[in-house]
Amino acid sequence: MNAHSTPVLAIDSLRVEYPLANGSVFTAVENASLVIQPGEIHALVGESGAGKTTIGNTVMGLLEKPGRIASGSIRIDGKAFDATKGSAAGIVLGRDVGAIFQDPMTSLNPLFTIEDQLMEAMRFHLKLDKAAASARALELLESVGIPEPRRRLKAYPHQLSGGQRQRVVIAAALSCNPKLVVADEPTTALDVSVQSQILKLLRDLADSRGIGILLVTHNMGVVAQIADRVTIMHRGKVIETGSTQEVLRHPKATYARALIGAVPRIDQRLDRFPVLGDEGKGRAEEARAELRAKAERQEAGVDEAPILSVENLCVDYTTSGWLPGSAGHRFRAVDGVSFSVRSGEVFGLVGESGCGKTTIANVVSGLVRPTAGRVTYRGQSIAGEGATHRVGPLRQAIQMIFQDPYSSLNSRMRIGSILSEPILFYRLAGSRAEAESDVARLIEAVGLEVDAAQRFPHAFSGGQRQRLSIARALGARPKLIVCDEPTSSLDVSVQAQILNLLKDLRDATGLTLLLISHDLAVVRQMCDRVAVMRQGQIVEQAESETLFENPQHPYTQELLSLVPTLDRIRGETQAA
Amino acid sequence: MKTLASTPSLFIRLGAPISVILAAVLALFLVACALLASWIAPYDPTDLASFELINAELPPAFTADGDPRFLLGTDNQGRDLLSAMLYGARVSIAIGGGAVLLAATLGVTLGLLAGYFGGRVDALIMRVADVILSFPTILLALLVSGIARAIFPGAATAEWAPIILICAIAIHEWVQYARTVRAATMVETAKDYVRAAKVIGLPVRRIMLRHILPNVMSPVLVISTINLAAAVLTEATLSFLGVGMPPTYPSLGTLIRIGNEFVFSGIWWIALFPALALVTLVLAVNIVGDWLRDRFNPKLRVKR
Amino acid sequence: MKARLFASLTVAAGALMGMPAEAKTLRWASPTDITTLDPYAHTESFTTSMLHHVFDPLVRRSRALELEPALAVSWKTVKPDTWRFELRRNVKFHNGNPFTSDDVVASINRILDPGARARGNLATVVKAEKVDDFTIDIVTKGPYPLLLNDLAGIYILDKEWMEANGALKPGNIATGVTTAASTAAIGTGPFKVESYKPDAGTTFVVNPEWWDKPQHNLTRIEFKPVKSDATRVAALLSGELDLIAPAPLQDLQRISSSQGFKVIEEPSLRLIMLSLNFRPELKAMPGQKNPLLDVKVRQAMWHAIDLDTIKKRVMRDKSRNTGTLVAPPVPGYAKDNDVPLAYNQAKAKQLLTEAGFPNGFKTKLNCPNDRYINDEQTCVAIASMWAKVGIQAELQSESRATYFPRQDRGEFDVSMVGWATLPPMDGFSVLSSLLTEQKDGYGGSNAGTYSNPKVEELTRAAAVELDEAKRRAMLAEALKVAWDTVAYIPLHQQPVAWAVRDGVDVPQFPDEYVRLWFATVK
Amino acid sequence: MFKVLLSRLGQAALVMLVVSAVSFVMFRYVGDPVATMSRENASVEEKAELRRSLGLDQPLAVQYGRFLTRTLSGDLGISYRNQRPVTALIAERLPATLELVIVATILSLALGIPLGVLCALKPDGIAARLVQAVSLIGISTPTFVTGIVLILVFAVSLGWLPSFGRGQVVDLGWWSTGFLTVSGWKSLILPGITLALYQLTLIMRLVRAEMIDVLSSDYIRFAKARGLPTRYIHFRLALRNALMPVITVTGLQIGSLIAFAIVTETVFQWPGMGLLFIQAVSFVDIPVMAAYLLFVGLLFVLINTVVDILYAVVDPRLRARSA
Repeated sequence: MNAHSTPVLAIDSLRVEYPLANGSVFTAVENASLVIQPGEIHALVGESGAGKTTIGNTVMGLLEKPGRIASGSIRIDGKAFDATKGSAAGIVLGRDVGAIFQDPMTSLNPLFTIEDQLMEAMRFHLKLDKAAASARALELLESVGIPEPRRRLKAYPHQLSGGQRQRVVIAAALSCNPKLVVADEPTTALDVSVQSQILKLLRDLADSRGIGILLVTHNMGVVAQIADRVTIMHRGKVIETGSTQEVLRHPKATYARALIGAVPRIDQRLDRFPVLGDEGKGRAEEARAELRAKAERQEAGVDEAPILSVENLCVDYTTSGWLPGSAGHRFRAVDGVSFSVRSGEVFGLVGESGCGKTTIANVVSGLVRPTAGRVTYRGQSIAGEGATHRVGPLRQAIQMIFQDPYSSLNSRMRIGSILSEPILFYRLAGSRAEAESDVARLIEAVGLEVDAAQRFPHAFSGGQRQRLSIARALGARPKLIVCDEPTSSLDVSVQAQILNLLKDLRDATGLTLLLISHDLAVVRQMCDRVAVMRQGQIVEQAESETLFENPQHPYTQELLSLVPTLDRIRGETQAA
Repeated sequence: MKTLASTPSLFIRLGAPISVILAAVLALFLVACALLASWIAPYDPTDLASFELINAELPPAFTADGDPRFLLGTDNQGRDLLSAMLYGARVSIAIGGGAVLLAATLGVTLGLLAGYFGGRVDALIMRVADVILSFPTILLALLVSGIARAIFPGAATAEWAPIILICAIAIHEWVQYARTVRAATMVETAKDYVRAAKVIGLPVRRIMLRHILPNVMSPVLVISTINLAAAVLTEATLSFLGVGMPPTYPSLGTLIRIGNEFVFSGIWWIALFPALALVTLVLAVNIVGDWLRDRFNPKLRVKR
Repeated sequence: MKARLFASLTVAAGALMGMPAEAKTLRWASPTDITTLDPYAHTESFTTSMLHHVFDPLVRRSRALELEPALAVSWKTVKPDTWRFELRRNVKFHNGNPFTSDDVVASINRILDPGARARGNLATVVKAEKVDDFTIDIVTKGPYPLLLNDLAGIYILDKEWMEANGALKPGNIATGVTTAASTAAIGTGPFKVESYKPDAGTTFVVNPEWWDKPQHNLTRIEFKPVKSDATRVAALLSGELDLIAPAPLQDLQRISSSQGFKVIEEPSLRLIMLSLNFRPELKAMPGQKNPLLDVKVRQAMWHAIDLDTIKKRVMRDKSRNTGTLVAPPVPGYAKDNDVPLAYNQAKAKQLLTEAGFPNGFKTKLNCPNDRYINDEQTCVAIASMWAKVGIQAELQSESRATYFPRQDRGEFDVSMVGWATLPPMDGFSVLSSLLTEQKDGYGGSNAGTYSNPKVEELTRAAAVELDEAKRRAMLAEALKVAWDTVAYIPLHQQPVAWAVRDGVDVPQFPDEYVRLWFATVK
Repeated sequence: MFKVLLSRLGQAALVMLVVSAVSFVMFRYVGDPVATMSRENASVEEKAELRRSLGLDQPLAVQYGRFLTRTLSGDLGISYRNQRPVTALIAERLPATLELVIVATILSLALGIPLGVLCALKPDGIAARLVQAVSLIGISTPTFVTGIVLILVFAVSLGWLPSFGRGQVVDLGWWSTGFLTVSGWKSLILPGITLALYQLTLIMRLVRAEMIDVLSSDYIRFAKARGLPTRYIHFRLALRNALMPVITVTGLQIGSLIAFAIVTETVFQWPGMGLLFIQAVSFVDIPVMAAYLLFVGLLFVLINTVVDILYAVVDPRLRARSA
């Protein structure tokens, strides 16, 4: 790397504003500066609302009205760039700046072939004729590692897998030999294994072609794996900037420290996540104790007999044709899965998307009926063979919390009604007043203020909603809670709080948790025992520590090696 | 009345442009006038004893030959045109509103069932909807009223015609509700709050009515506004074609049909005023509906 | 296919270039269409008048509406019940076939068929017999004074053509029987049918070989049914039509004040009246005594109608108020009978009180909305006037298509009837159809079941009375009884109002027939 | 492709089955044929005989079966009012309506697409606002009022165009066309505009909505990020995506227009199927009503099938799924 060459991107004191309908102004980015040298990957990280995407869009010339640049400058390859117009003297967007978007499923036009979409930029920017453009398109596909590139040229986007589409998007970004590529969350929509390939590809491009890459992401692991330098943003402001190693290992700013501390580690298990601020301990603990007293528990402590046992579970999905008799397509989502959960433990189910883990959660909580096998709760069949219609205490015993905090609360109901619904339905309170006081206890137990009951869900942030979702599940006084990806749509600092809350609740009330997650680090931090799933089957099942320290199955090993984590930081691994 | 008065402020809160607020006020004013016809109309045009043939075809009061008793003149029967229009608007709005209500009730119910249960229930309801959709509103409405008249001679009377018109219009309109609500219900059913309700074990009825229904209502309201305008137009068209309201109990469409016979005779007001009233009413409702659609259709909202 | 296309294009080109210089085309419109081309399959007077352009009867109406020889040149009664007709020679049908007595016999047999809808138009005829090629005998049920009147409406068809096309049996629009004659008309008349498209239009071209000397100068008639009054007037004013018949009353003022157009009008033979229900109960008040059975009630209803205002406002002063059931030119008319009961609300209320209905009563009032001039409007006006004396009339108006069958089935209390005594143009038809009980072929349109022994007696006597003066006296007497007993409430005599562009000369007739063989176009 | 087509055909068959059942029920039960067809004073025996000869004493399924066979062989009965076979009547009226609908469709597409694009690209421009306002007035004005106004202005006051009918038509085989004469074209203008106005607004609004939607999609943003010229993005990329649903809607609308023509044909006395139908309704001419229903159903199903196939041809996603 030549430190004295012209930086491909230099942002200086950038301020981006959105005038609001009521006349005030929302500042999305304030006084942001950063510099990217050729061949350098510069990560822009932060939680949602940090302003990182706004910077990405501004550099791509996609800052949309009424957004405007209030002050500051952007220079691309040393030339001043007018982001509102999307132009700069001597700089052509698309030729000198390439773009990679988050979701490869939607960034390609479904009506045109891959070849069409690769060629158009070259024909406009490089004035290539059709044959030359086509030849170059083929070359590009080869260079991004798409198998059978000649055939893929004539394909339409929908005929490619997600990873292949993202490679096509990268190829399109590279088509005119850009100096700078802006990659906005390029791997967020992808599975771990594909993610790792795409990240390698990006690293190669930077190294071999000397392209500067602005990598916008929220994933610290990704940053650690490929970035040279990193800038941490929070609420539109740059918090800290520096080399990846320096920032990740020794963050100076408080926020940066908290943020990095909140990232679950895969290499070691911590008791709690370090989080910023106080979590309303006092009141919450009292409330939890009260809850625990109310739930008439038969026995305390970890019970050796399994509370839940899944035996040979199979689930088929059929897409039925609309005419009677026309056999639909059959798909086996879960294929002979057996495991058991002991009372009081946290059991983890982990796997990539589509492996069947959510289906199992649905079967356990009674949302889906199994095709074969059965599920028993304390020896009583609750799904599959011998299962009766689940009513009363059996229903009550197993509750669930969900992935998306924005859709898991009915936006047309007040929090009070949402939380009291299970209480009233299961007749856990003698009167409405008693139900109301129970609701108040629940709200306190998850660390919120009691007046939340009067409000509607939209008044709460994602993390708060997830707390309320947990409160609702607790309201039924369950013995087992199925947690389906409870933190995967949350920012990392919020995730840490929610995971802490779950741990605290488990400790306080002796709950059993079945945790479904794709995130190995989260599983390691939370679970006592873990089962790894692939394509509807469990490939490995073990005590958590055993599994992470000494994985037996090659798939588990592969997964563990691919996950980008903070403990493997670029530069360090090379050094080590 | 309270809701009527508070609606404009609601629109202001929703950030509606001034034209939409004006249209909403105008629409409410027209609807209020029509609903209050029996109090504010100078005469009762449905009372046959109240008008004199001798007063027929008097021009509006503001013209040279006008009679001050009749602000907008009289029709060919000597009815006060303003009164006839107020009552006519009431009939039109009642039929339009009735049709929308019936269609919405039917469509929302079927849409909820289809969307929630899926499978055969869904297939059955949606196939019926497809068949109905194969025929445009106006044709189905004509068929229904035509058949009703053929098998039931009383179908054209003032008591029965509105009911038949309501059914004739609603038989097509419910499909749109059913489809929209079905799609929305499918989306909502897959959402976690419904899964949560299922995990609690709430009965299906309660899940559908308490949880899903309120969440699928905003498109229903938007459709209803636009459909109200459409239903009023359909009623007017049917009346114009002569299978709508009888002349003794005219709707705006019937008035235009009657007036149309006189447009070349220099008796322009019988057709013009009802036509203006109809277009104004429908336009005002459409402006509001159009804005609501843009407002509540996330597809059309400008993304940040 | 190519050849056909070419041929069509040639035709099109011809059409574009227009007709030869001497061509005189009359384009006109009326609200109704020709129902069928089979003259025996229907009883509609409009269709009858249209088909008269194509067919000739044995005797026809002159320009003065007198009966005059047509396909028959002379006639005499050989016996009281047998008439002998001498037929015209050298007459050819449109297809070139010669006209002979065989055609007449086949035609009369065809209408005598029980399946013929128009069977009633020749009710008294028993049979027709060929005497020689140009002489025939017609036998009636007994002495029958109106045979010639009846025959004026019976058109003669070509026997060979009917045989060749299987049309010897008549069609019937009521039963849906159709034959080749339903869509093809081969007659001897002044015009030939060039094309017939229901609801789209019918085109006639002149028959150059017509046996009579034409009084018209037309080469072509283009007829289009245009139901909407407004459209018809617009088409006339914009020059797309030469004649509209009828012209809407409300537009006459505007048309006559427009440059280049004029309105022609005269009173029609058609009288509009209200038929009353004489059954024991009214449909509107089941289970109660029918108030209409009391003559005072009927008189009250008559007194309550302000005929002058209806004439002035609804009929735009174009109608004539009437008190009797036949129009002045028709045999049987008597000026003494023609006195409507005066408009008098107080009198009406008093009569109702006397009859025991001080607060009035409820009845139904049914009207067509597409048959008579401003029919619906007239009914609304009457309902409004009755309401002022306490008679609550529930008005229902509907299309003629459903109205008349329901009227025939006796489903109405008070309903509108129009009667023009056509085709015989004689007051006897009022007696035989409207005033007599339904038996022996009488009382066919007596929907309200009016019955009076004196009228029954007079009707039967008049039917066989060959002395014209005596016969007319009988008719007048019967109509006097009808007036006294308020058998019907007569309203007015309809006007015939047409509108033409300048240069078109069309004579008008009180029977509302359009006779374009008297028309000239400049 | 095969699968799409097959399921389409299945659905089409279903629709036609339902429609034919409705039309059979109308035929059979609305307006008792015996009451309509027998003479007023027919005896009980005569009526029974007529009932037998019409086959009305047979089981319902048999009657329906016969109705289907009759219908499939093209025999739809005789019109009560016109005394002609209904099939012939419809064949006679079809060209008039189709020509009107074709003109209206072309007019509405030719104007609706550009206007819709205009409104989507410059949503705040004066032209777009004007077009939007006019289109709102357009959909708020009933067709018959538009028609009457057009007649008043262009036929009566100005005398430029005819107020009713088809003008001079030329027979090409059984098809009578107004496209070959000046008066035919003149006659088409006013009813064509009247009918098109309704559809024009619809297409315009659809194009606008789709275009706005497509313009905010990721692949258009991606295209912008690649620096492609705006004109190219709007008209070559976005328009193509935005027009996909227009195909479906236009197809559906052709069906609607045929029925919607009822009003236009009434106002302009246009001798098409709509006029035939409205007259049948007021005359309770059940065979014509039933046949019209069947016919519109068939037409709709045909159009829909064609549209679906077309869609499958145009949209690579569907093309691939069926391949």
